Amino acid sequence: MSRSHFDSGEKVKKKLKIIGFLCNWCSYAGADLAGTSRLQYPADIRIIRVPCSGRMNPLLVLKCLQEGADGVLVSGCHPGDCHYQEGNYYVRRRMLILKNLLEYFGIDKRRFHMSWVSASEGAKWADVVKKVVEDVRDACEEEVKTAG
Amino acid sequence: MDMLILNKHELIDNIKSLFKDYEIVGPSQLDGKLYFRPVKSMDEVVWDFVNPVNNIKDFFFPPSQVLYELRQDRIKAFEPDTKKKRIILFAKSCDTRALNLLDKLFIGDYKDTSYTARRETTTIIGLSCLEPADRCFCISLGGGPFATKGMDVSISPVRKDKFLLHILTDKGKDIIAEQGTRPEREELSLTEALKQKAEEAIKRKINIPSDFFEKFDSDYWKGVSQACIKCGICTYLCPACHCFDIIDEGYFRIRCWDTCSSDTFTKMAAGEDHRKQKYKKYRQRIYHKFQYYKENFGEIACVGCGRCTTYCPVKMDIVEIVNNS
Amino acid sequence: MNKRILVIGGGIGGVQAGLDLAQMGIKVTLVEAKPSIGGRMAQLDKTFPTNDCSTCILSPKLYELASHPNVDIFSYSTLDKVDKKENGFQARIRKKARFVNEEKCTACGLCSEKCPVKIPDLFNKEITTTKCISIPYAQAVPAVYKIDKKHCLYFSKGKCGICQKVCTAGAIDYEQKDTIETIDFDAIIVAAGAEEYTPRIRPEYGFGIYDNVVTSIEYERILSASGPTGGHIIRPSDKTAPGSIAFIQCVGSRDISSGNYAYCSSYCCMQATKDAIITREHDQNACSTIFYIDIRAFGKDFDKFVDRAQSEYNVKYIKSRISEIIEKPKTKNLAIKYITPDGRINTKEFELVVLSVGIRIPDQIKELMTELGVKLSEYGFCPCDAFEPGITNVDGIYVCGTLMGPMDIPETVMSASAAASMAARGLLSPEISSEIIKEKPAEIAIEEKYLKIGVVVCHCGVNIGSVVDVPEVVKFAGSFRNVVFADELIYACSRDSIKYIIDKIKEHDLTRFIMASCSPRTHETLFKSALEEAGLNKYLMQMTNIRDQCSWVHQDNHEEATEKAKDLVCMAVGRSRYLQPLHELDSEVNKACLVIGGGIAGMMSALFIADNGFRAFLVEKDTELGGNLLKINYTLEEKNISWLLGKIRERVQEHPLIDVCLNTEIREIKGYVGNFTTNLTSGKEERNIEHGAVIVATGGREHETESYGYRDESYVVTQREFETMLLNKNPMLKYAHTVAMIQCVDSRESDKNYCSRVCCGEMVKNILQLKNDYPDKDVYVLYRDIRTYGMLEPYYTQARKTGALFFRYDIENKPVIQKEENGEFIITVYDEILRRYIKLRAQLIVLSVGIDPLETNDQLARMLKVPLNEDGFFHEAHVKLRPVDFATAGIFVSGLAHGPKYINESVSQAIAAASRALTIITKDKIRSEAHTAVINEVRCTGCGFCVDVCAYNAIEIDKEKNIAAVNTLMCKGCGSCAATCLSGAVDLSGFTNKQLIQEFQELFL
Amino acid sequence: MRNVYVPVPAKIIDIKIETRDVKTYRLVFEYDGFRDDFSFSAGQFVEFSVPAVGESTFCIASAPDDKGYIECSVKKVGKVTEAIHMLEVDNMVGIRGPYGNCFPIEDMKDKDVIFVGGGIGLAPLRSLIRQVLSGRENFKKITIIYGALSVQDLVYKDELEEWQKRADIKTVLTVDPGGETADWKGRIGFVPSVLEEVSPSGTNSIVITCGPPIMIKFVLLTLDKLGFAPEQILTTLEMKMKCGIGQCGRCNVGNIYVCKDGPVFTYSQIKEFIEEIN
Amino acid sequence: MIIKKIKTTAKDLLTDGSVSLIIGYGINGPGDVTPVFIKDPDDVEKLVWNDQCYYNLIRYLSDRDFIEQNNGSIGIIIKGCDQKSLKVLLSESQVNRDKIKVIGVTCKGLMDSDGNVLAKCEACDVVYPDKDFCDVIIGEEVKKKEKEKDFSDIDEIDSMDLPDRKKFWDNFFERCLRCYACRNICPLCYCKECIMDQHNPQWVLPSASVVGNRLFHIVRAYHLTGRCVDCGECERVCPIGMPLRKINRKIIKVVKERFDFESGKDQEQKSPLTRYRENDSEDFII
Repeated sequence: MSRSHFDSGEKVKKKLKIIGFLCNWCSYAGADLAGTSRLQYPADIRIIRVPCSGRMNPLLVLKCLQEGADGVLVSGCHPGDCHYQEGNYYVRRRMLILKNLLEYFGIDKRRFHMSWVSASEGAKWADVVKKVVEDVRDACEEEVKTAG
Repeated sequence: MDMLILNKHELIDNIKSLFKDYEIVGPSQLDGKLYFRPVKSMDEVVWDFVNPVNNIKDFFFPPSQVLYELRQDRIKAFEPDTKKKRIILFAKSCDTRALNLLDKLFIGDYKDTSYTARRETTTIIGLSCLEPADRCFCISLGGGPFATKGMDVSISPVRKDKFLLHILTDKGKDIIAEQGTRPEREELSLTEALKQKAEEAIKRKINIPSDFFEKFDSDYWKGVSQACIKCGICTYLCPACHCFDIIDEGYFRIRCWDTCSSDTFTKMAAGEDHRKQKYKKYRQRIYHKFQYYKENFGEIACVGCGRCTTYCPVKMDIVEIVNNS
Repeated sequence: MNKRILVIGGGIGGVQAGLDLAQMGIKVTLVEAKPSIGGRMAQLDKTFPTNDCSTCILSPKLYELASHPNVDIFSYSTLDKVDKKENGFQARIRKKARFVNEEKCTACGLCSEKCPVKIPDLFNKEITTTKCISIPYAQAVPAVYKIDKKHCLYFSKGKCGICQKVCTAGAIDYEQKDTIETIDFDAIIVAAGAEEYTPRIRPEYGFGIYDNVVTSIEYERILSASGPTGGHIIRPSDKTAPGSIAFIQCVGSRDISSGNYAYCSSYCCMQATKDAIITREHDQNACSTIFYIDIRAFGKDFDKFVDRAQSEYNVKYIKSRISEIIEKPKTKNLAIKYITPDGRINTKEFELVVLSVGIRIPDQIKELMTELGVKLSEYGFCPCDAFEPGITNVDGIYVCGTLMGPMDIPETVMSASAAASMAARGLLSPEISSEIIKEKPAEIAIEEKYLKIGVVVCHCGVNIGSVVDVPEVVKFAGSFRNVVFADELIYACSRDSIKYIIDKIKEHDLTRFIMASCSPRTHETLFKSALEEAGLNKYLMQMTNIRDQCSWVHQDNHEEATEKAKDLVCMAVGRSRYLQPLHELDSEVNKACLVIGGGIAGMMSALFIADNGFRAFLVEKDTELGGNLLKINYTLEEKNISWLLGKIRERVQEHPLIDVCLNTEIREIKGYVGNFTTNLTSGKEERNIEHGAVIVATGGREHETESYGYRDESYVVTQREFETMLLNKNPMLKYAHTVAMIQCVDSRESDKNYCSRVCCGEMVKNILQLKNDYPDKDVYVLYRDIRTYGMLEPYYTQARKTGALFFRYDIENKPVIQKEENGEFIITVYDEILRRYIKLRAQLIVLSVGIDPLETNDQLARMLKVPLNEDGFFHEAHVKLRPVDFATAGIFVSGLAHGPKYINESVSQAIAAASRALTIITKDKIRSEAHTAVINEVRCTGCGFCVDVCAYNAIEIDKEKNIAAVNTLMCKGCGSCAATCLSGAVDLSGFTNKQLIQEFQELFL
Repeated sequence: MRNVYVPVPAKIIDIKIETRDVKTYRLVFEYDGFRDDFSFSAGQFVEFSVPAVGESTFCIASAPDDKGYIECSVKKVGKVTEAIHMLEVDNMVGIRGPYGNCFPIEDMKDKDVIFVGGGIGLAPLRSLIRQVLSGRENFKKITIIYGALSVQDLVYKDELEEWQKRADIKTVLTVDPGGETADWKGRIGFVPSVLEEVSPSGTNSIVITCGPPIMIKFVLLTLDKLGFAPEQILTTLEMKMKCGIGQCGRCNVGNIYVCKDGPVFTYSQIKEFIEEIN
Repeated sequence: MIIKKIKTTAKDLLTDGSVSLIIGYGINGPGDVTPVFIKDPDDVEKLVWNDQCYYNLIRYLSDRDFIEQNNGSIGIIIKGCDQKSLKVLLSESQVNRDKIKVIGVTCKGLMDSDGNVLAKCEACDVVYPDKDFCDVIIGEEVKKKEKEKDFSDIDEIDSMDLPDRKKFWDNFFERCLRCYACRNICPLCYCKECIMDQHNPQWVLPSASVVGNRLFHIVRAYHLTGRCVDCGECERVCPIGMPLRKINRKIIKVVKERFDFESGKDQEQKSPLTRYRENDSEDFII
């Protein structure tokens, strides 16, 4: 771990390490479906399965960025679809605050994303990954540029 | 050793010439507050000031420093980069005296290499206090606004734009050019008058009661510590406080300041804590300074700079608390 | 206990019935003709009125069923013969040859990828093609491929055989034959479902003629993200996004011109509304128009859904029957000719037309029913008595779902649950526990062992191996601290491999195990059982998905895929170090159920609990059982309600297992699933009862209106009062030559914005009775929409035939009543056809006032910590799939407490609630989840945030210590509490902060 | 000049599972010079480093005569100990030390020596016991009283057995009531009461005790009853330490630093500050 | 006038035994206003009331050590702004309302050392504490000023370019000593073991460094979501002068705009993080 990782890498790496926290019931299943459908997307994402997106404490996201992840994605069921009734509603609020704070302190908001992907949205999952990877890469490049 | 009388511009020129070979640290404004911090030119340096927020211990015993990197296959020690020597400009007598206190600990039975290296490669130019602050009480602890202990060179004003330089060590000699004039009796007495005026301005005195040691178990401490919020301001801004923690951040082992007022200071892994209550923590700080340090090193670990009172979030006054104990 | 029930049909009805029975401890054999279970719900994109993703909510149920040890699924199977035997049946089940070995197929899909033959995709309604060897849809259960023999080159031409060549699992078996099993059953539940109407027989709709006319089910597939168009709404002719879409309602419903479809299919209005909303969500510019006769938004929260469609999604509703659809040759757009309410003919052009097709019973099911000896109605459905929904004329055969008549998902689920407890009667006993105890080796205490991790990387044939450099990953895995064993396997899920894994765990004294292979969603259970076999706690296994989420999605980049697989293994190693053995907690179950409310719902719930051999406490605050039914004399189907009610009351009161507590109020309910204690007070008497489940059947009440002068005028009455007048031949009727009925009084507007569902039927019932008794009297009906859904529609038609006149009014233009000096009423109403105000004269006005929730619901809801919806009715756990459950375990709802409904629906839901309660109280012990919230008492401050976010009421603040306490039995392990806690005092076992952190930290260290 | 905070690398050559939460690690220094020169006295401790986790203090449980290696017994309580428990043979760790004072073995000579230990508190005693046993002739009666929560929680089971077999030492083992197994042959009872039963003589004797605070508290009361003077009682204090060299300030009690001036104290020394640390 | 009433009230409460302790304002040795804790009715003369009484004394009500030491009934002198913190504490069941007597005092605004009215007082909307909330009210009733919340200071930072904003904050993070005065002075930071002090897992780098400090301040702010009442104590005590209110107010702004929530209004309020609306804004979600 580098002490400056949270401030982005020194140089833009060819491959990024983006951590995706996926809820077991929708997004993880959606990501599985992308696989079964053989949809191709960039290999920069590493998935961690959580029971519900509502399990996600903003601290986990922050810790992840601090440890050196280039970006973080949290993905859950669409509003109303939560397997645990309402977990995704709460996490939506928490992550909104987090996103605002990150941005306020000058962290590029493109490093942290949240998405709703249902079990039948394999294609959406592939698109989400593409977008997130692109965003994180842009954010990294921009930071290197401004850092000189 | 040597004494010199210099005009302000001569003094400035002398210091300016040092920028090339030295990193200069001096009192300088930042966001409306005064700090000792590295300066690029003399324009940044403030001449008339009381104690800045931080004190010069930061440059010997920094808030956090990497000690070494420890991996399965290697250990790599980190020593401070002392290739470029450092000059601390306009240190006040209280801060420099505190360094002498820290020396006893860090260059004692176990020599702290990074502290020692920084100490050896830093030259301290002190500046006398003309107008001490309301909360200063250095005299009662054996110091004074014009004291020179711990300085390599001391600067005292004679009159406007004219200074008396006292070169106290070889390190001091190295950085002050042969110039100016020798002080005359009149100039010395002018300085002496300023010194007396400054000393008179210090009204506060710490007065350790004779039964201070016996007071340890008194309920007094529970009462006076009530307002304390257990933050680290008094210890972190204190020039003589030196407690620290050793932690790992990734593979780096880091030494960082710690404070006896914190909840984690004496708490063990399993949760026991022999100094859990607030009054015990607060009492520890006072006794460590005024009793234990004296017993172990012969001196009280307080120099009377008044920072702890000034910056205390709830304005606990150490003088009052010790005096009334 | 060797009781076994046959469930015919693997749609949501069959699945629910199967699950309920299995959970009661009864063995279930489920036979499904299609290659996979899931039925029609699997084809839907979303569900109304919450727009939940259909697959998301269905899949867990399918997996749950498939993995339940009491359940055997025979997919792609048919019934050859069913014989009635003494105390049961014997069935011959034909398992048709798939030409793929179910045991060996890993569903890797390589065969399908390589298969050269394309055939129409039936699952996707032939909009697209699939391969000759295929699986219906990605999440299909069972995930086993099947060869379509008719199109297969191997079978037709004797050459090809590609699938066999590429299948590394050796699963292709061209020699496979149909197999036949003969099994004895105690009862049969037929949940065979229905099929959609094929509009080919109605050429005026242009279906099958014009490209851009599709059925609603085809449109569902087009909308589906995993459908043939990948979730892009495109029309068939030119694959462009249609900007204007017309939905045509009642195609094959309320229609006798093309067959016997006089009934209403019930769900199509809402389906069209839902599809129109989703369409708009996909494309902000798309405009949908729904051509309807009546908008039948009669369900809970349906009206609000329709309101939103209009106000937020720009969906237009046109009340009209369409006369013709004509295709514009160039654009392939469709011109719809329709009759406006005022009788003019209008034409409007659309880019896509969706026909909302109704349902009907297919011939093969009719044949099956005939074979079983079950009588069907003239429409092909299986009619049931109001008080015996699901019971057929054949003893031991029960029906549920759309076979009983058109219904949507929640009603199907309710009827399925109800069928379960009806079929289970006589098979259960409190002495026999329904929980499954599996013999397994004693568990090794890992605290006294070294931390040793084993890693197995699976090739999955070529699925992983051809993309990811498996040996490289194995080598990498072996380099980690604590990893003492790393190996690769071709198919880790094969029987031999599982045995190998067990051996290796024992040989190397492993205390953690990592499986790098496919998705834990499908295979975790299998590998977990291997750990159990080896004596390790099954939660010491960590799976990482290097197939579905790695090799399959990075096929073109072997290097990156390998790197990613290595990272994933690295993460799994990090996490596995912190895995701890977990144990489900057992708690004794009190084998009794409390039923709150002594109306028909409560009585039926209690009766079915007791009929199945379990104790029920029936608590009624009044002095007499019966509730609202005491005031109802007859219904459309049943002529003598009070006689039937009397019979039921008698049975309830005399049942030895039912403890009827009249004149009793509930003071307090404490406890949790399996262990409730309730304090009852009756006058000055007070007592505590103990029970394992609660059914809320408190009912509702007739709305008290102040509108239309009801308060002051004796000749303004409610439908219920009118019914009594008819029965008593009330002399007031003599003076009333003309009766005017006003529907939707106070309903479907501002503060009571829901439909009471039953008033239209009540109105029809009373018209028929009135006209029967007094044929000369005139009847006017002022209505907004006539909602005689399902099998009530023919009665409505009949009512119209009696000569009753129907006038539609608009909410903005409600009828106005004036009383003349002679006591007559003049009703002014705006007539849409004449486009002017008309005046009607009547001597008696009958108001349809609808149903209100009880005011006391709020108090009970707080006592039980269950929610109410905004109208004040109890809010079930899930509108579609858990219609009688609350989120809080062990508490169920039925009848009017849940929302307005007809008697037969209340009864069905009540029996369903009994069924759900039985799944709990049939067990000796109830088992908690393994992953549950854990409170660190040293850190907890008692702020109560966790309590507020727990959807299951599993956390309480211990008042004395002011810290939170988790009721492990109620906790479902979602982790919301852990994420909300600011002090880091709550953690979720199995997904602890440390485990999650270690998972990514290992990667960056 | 050597940086005092930098540990030297040591390799784990053996791990022994003592109980469900205690493991004993045998460490060998990597640098040849250090391996040969490292010497310590019983009672001293080392700072044990795990890369990327942190440092923790452990007394050396092996005897000064056990050349070539040292042993530390680690009870899993916190972050560092949890990480240590995940280490395996051949892993590298960092060691600083030895630090602190030691048991005054010279003062014990020609006296009765009584060891009273509880739980993991046997670890520092073990070092001394081994040393005393290797010069058995210099001491008079030797008594070892050791107890734990349960049979499972007794550490160094092999050595306990060995000591029990020896005729020249009296070894009394006990477990807390309820902690016994069916085949337990030792006593059942808390250490202080067993001590009272054994009732060693307070003349020309010295007691070394170590264990959980609650045990120490009652052992001291019992010893007082048995006529032991505070100077005759030695104990080793456990306290949160970081630097180990009397600088970081956290083990400061009164004018002493437990790490530097301790951890071995006589009861008469501790009496001065016992109030504060309890 | 006010001080006289404060003293007599305090004396009465102590004398009749309805409280055993009064927390109020007094003067320390060098003449600064400091919190005082009065048990003896004769000591009420130590109480003062002036424009330097900025301390939010509610802090002591959530100090476990303090409450353990003073387990009787406590009388506390509060300003209108302080009552908001008390309401939050009550809503989180951290204070036993029955064991405290709230003495509300009208506050005309506080001054900084240069004699300027504090920024938070400029925007004050609770000059006069709630009558039905306090047990005793001292001072004239002042009409409630309904003010539109002014977040122009926050908008100013929001409008900066990302790198500038980062620089702006990093300038402070470089100096932050992690003395935790901001945390410890906060009446709402009452955790038994702060997440910053937890080491297993270690959430945030514990030493003073830009990365760790930034994270600390993000977490601190997040933990005040829907709770911070903008009493400004953290900013006042920060030795390096970090504009902490600008962080807190950002959160207050977001919570107000997105969740339509204001903290400290009512003691029955539930944190916005434990509530939701189905149509909460989700413009940030893919």
